[in-house]
Amino acid sequence: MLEVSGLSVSYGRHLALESAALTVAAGEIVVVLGSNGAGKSTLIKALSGLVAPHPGARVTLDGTALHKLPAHRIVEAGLALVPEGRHLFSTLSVAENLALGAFMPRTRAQAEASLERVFEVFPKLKQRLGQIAGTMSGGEQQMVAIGRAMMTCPKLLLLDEPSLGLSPLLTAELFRALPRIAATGAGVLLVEQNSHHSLAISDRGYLLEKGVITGQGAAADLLKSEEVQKAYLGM
Amino acid sequence: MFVNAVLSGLTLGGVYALVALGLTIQYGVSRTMNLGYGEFLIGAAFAVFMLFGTLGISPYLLAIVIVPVAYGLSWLVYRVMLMPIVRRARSPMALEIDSLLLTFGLLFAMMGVLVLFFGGNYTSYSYLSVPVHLMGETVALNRLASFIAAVLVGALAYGLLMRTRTGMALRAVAVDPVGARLVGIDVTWAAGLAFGLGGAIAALGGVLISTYMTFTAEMGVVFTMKALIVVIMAGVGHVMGALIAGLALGLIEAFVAAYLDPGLTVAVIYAVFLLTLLMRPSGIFGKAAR
Amino acid sequence: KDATTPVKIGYAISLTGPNAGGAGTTILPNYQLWAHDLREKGGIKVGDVIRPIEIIEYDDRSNSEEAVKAVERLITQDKVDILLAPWGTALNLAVGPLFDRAGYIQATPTAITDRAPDLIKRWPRAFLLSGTAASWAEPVVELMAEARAAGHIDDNVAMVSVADAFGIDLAAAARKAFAEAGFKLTYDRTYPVGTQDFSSIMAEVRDTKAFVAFSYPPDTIAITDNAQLHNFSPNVMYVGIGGAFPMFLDRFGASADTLLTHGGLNLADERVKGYIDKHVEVTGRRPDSAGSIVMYAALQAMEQAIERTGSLKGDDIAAELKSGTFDTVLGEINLGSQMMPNIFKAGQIRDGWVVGLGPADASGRGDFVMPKAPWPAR
Amino acid sequence: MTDPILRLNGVRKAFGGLVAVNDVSFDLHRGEILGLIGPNGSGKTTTMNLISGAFGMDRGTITLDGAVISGLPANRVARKGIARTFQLLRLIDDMTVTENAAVGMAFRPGQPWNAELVTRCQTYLEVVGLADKAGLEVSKLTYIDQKRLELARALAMEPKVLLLDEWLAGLNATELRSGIEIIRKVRDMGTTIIMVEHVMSAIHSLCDRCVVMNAGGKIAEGTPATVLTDPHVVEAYLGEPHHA
Amino acid sequence: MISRTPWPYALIVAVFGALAFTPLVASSFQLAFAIGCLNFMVLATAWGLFSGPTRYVSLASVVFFGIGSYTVAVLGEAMPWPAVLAMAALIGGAVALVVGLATLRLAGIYFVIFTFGLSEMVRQLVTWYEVNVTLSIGRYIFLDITQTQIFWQLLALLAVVLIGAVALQRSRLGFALRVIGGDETMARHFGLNPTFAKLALFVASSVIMSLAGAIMAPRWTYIDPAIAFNATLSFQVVIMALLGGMHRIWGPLLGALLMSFLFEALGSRFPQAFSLLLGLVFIVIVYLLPNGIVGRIEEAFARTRRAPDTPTVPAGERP
Ligand SMILES: Nc1ncnc2c1ncn2[C@@H]1O[C@H](COP(=O)(O)OP(=O)(O)OP(=O)(O)O)[C@@H](O)[C@H]1O
Ligand SMILES: Nc1ncnc2c1ncn2[C@@H]1O[C@H](COP(=O)(O)OP(=O)(O)OP(=O)(O)O)[C@@H](O)[C@H]1O
Ligand SMILES: [Mg+2]
Ligand SMILES: [Mg+2]
Repeated sequence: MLEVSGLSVSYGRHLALESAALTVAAGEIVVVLGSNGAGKSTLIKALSGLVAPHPGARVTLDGTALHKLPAHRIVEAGLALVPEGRHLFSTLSVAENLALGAFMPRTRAQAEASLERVFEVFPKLKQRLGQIAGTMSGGEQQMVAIGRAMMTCPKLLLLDEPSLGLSPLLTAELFRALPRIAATGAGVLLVEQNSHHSLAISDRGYLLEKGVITGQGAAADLLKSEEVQKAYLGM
Repeated sequence: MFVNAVLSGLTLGGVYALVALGLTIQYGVSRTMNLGYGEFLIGAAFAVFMLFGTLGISPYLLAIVIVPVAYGLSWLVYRVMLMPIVRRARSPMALEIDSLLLTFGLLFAMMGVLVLFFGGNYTSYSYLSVPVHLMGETVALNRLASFIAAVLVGALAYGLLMRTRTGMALRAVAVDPVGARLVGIDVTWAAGLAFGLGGAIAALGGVLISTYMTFTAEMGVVFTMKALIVVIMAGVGHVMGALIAGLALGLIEAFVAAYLDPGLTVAVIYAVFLLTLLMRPSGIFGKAAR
Repeated sequence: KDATTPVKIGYAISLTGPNAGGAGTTILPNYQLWAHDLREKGGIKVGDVIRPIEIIEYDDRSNSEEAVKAVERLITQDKVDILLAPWGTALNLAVGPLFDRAGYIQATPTAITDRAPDLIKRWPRAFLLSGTAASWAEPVVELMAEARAAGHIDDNVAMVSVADAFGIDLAAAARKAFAEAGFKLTYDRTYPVGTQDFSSIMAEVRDTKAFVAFSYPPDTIAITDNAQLHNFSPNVMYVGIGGAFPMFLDRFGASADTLLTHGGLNLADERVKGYIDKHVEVTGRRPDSAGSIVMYAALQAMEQAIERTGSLKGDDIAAELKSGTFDTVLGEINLGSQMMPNIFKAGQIRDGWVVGLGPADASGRGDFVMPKAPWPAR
Repeated sequence: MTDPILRLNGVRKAFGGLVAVNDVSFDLHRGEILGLIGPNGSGKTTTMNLISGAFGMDRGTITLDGAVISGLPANRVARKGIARTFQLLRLIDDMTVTENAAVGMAFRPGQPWNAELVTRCQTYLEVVGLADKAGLEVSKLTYIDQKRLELARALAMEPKVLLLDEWLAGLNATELRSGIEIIRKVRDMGTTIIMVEHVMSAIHSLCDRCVVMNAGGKIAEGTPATVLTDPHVVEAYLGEPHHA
Repeated sequence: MISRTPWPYALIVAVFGALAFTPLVASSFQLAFAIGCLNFMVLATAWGLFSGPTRYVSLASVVFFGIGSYTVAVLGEAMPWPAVLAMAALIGGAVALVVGLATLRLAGIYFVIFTFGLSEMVRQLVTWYEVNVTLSIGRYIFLDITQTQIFWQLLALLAVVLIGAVALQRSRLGFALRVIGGDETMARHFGLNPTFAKLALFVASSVIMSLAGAIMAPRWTYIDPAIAFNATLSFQVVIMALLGGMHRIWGPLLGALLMSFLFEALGSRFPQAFSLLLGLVFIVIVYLLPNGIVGRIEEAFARTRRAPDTPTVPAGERP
């Protein structure tokens, strides 16, 4: 479904991502592992159009070329991002934040159903609909951010460290929710530090080091790989 | 005297509210401070003055042409002039400074054009300056009409922002442009729209004001600053707040003139503004995010 | 210097800023008119030689510091031969020391200050043609007294003034004169510059038969408009600066008739009529009914003084201006007092002009029509 | 046991109708690491904010070494010896690493303003492993290095009590290990620590005691081993029991 | 951050020592221009002193400038000149203290507009006082102070301001202000009292502005509230400082210099179209100088040092 090739990004003179290539199939959960500063967020931002890649990059989602589109058109094409730092509408209410997730014409019709799905994953949000998003705790805000992305009815959901700051209970819930999301036919591309957990629910994984994809494989194989264990699993 | 003060306060405040409304939409959404805002107002006033003088068409009818033109011009200002600095801005602070500097230039350029065309003289014409008797008091029809128009447009804009999808999108952009893009909102479109709307409202204000006020080509700044006072007092981006604060300032001005001393009107307005901010540093309705 | 070296005439005036309206009405057209006159004659006559003229114009942007700089520039960079005055009390006083130090004539009808008698002693080449604030307020009071004598008003007068130098100084002088004349001020308030809604004030003065406003042009318009709207039509009503401006007279047309205001002309005088026609012909606009003609008369006097003395030196010209008499649009004048004698400071609007009524010693006074005609119905 | 270094007594804070911290009391003993854990939104950050004086509380008292510090503004609390890191990093982007670290040291009472200050900051950069990046601008640092710098800056205050708010969040397992090492080192230097953390392995290996919060109130207190098996805690926070 | 090299001080003293001879060679117009220029340089630098590190954009410059001018108008003939200056500084400082205490917790645009409102209110109040208490508006200043003396006073003031600015930048207070400008909440948690630091600087900067107003006042003979408290001045100062670049001491200085020349060039050549041209030129400048003049200069330096062949691709956002 998602096909990426030759994706490079620079910040000024610093090459943060070099010729990345990867694929995600429908209904598949794919995790990108990498140490801090490896370029994971950069990869994800480039896919969503928040940073401009070098010419020569190719990103397609179900055949639609995304690499030339501005960010809002990429969302429209079905690629949603839960970004690092969340970018919630902090002075609007939780309800409005979620409603804005269903802003695009394509998603409006399903807004009700999407909302139900969000409440299934994060029941707490249902009681907090009136709260101003900016006053919520870190973890609560993360829920709103994921919920909002779910509201855009994505074909592919990109998550940048979604479990950051979530309690173990919620982290577990989140990791249970992701397969459910994938089960609806959406692809999930995940960047996580919580490698144990994420590899456990993923189908495949990529390893990113210093801006370069250095390895890939089935999640189960990666879990067993010595190299991965040493670098990411702390074993 | 009380009724008189209320009437004069409302008619005055109605226009403050309207003009502030345009600016709060513009600034709130696009986050670019437009120091040239008042020039749109004065520009429209001169346009009416000229067209009314030559063609004799009612200013209110002229508004039907002038307001859309102002929308277009204002939209163009955003797309052509401001977009480059929006693109290059590395931080909100940098954008704030750049837009301040750039629209400072715009202010002078627009004022310069008006001065070249119309000179520095006072300009004034008379339209609908007829008395209307309301509750035993007299108001000018042109002021009353302006008040009504201000209320209507204010309500319309409020409805647009609070009740429609487009409005919600505008508010979302005002809060977090990156977040807005992530839910599929075209931020450039939204900012351009808001900028255009602001310019259109300013122009409408200019049309209305020109029917009863003496103006000069250089008075734009006065309106920009008055509008800013209202916007800030209400809290940036707070539409209803701007309307309320605008009306309140008008009423205060009228009551001070009637019961205290006309010499203190402006001083009291600013005193009220300053005290408000001291008590509520983000404006009356402003919410501080965590 | 021979007949081909041009005489440089320079001035810095408010082309922009809050003063632009006044400067563009009263002073600038007369500078242009005078320059036009001179060019028609082939230049300015310095003694026996006619020398061409060159005009240098700057904008002081209604700002004292800019005015100081621009005048310094005219003096030391452009080295003008004749320096013309800016508009308004503040700017004329700001550049006064420069004119004085560099030895130029400073002739202006737009500086009205009670310090005028001191200032002309301090600056012997300054001609503050309009004199003191009191000399503008007193004729207004005289007219009120006349109306009282005729039984149109009683001892009660309502007065408002704009909170700026002109309004305050005139109000202060008027307060004194009113008291001396046995009047009582039933309402006496100032309002800030920029005020354009006077309905509260109208509501308060509603029952007064005599109303005086020492106002600036935008407020003069607003006060008149508000008075008409609220049908506040006192038997005698005076409005301040702007009442004599064509802009005002055009806007209100016949409805402003019999209103009192500043300045005034002797329209019966052929020279005045001639001046008006020429002003319209050359600048495309009517002159105001107050300072315009005074400014122009002063320019004429200066021109004649230059011709007579054959010198462009300020000292020579000033000496001649003070001792000689000059034939101007205001008649035969002498500027020995460094002020313009015989000019109207209060008058009554009639058919789009202001007919001069006071002070009493000015010649060619028109009729004082009392009471004020009621406002036409709207 | 000696007197506690920090004592919270009946502390309460409400935002509008929402009671974020409700009648919380606990002691912090000299030299220990106390874990403050609980579900999202249970009031941990708010508690830290109350200790550090970020905002005033509605009720209760906080004492440091027996002296009341509640009610003092943040800057006074800091000068009494409480340092903190922030859950969302708060570094100054256009300053260098050294300058950021110096922020911690420069405004302590009686601290001279001289070259020695820079040298001493350097030692704390060494503790967190940033010594070789001293001259870089903060915006050029990776996330983990920025976290390290947050800590170095707090250490430069040479505080009696250090508050760490999710300082270990976002690290992968390998990085986590080195992070844990650093905290241990800091404790060994004699600093008493309160840490808010969701990473259970870190809680296990570092904390002497834990306070568990839920919905603003304290629901458990004790060694990690006991609280993390407490059924209330498991239900509210962990979802499944964690064993040491 | 902490530096002890004396050469910036030496440089300032040397340059200003040389400039002190200007009145001997300049025409009176050049002197007048230089005075105007120096006035703005003092104001912009003083503004940058406070606003640069704290990022508080103040539109209250004219409040203090006007206070200085008014002090001269009221006390000029009653006291010896140095005492008048001292009074101006004192009053300006006192007002700044009150204003600062009240306002420095306002942030961003709220502070900007607050300070604007303040200047308008002060103007109205002074007007009201003159109208109702002294019963006359407008005051006369007849002091025997020559242009040359004004020039020297401003020059000395500017030198003092610059030396002070350099010293500040190296001081703990200067560092504190940068920290506050970066993140005030964080600063509090490290023992810094932002209110005190900001207040100290705000008062210092205001005192300088008051002095500038006092020194300039004898140039005009006549002042009234509209002249002394003309808000345009505040805007000019801000624009000059921003244009120069407010992250360096020299930025506002250069901005003031450039703008003074621009005003002069346009005002003398094209008095009719001054506004229009100023506006257009200004817009062009803003496009060409993204980080102010100082930013541009620093960039140019950086470029000459950098190897010429490193390719760069901007990481901007997509349209
Ligand atoms: N806006 C930026 N400007 C300059 N450099 C940047 C920018 N954003 C990231 N970088 C640099 O690019 C590299 C990759 O950053 P990125 O954020 O993609 O890493 P990451 O893998 O997501 O790390 P983390 O786990 O810390 O989130 C890092 O060296 C970082 O310092
Ligand atoms: N300024 C505020 N206004 C309103 N509510 C607030 C404010 N600050 C915090 N809250 C609320 O108080 C509660 C406690 O928040 P706090 O940040 O202390 O939680 P936390 O335990 O740190 O959570 P997390 O683990 O997610 O960071 C939350 O429900 C939050 O929404
Ligand atoms: Mg990342
Ligand atoms: Mg927290």
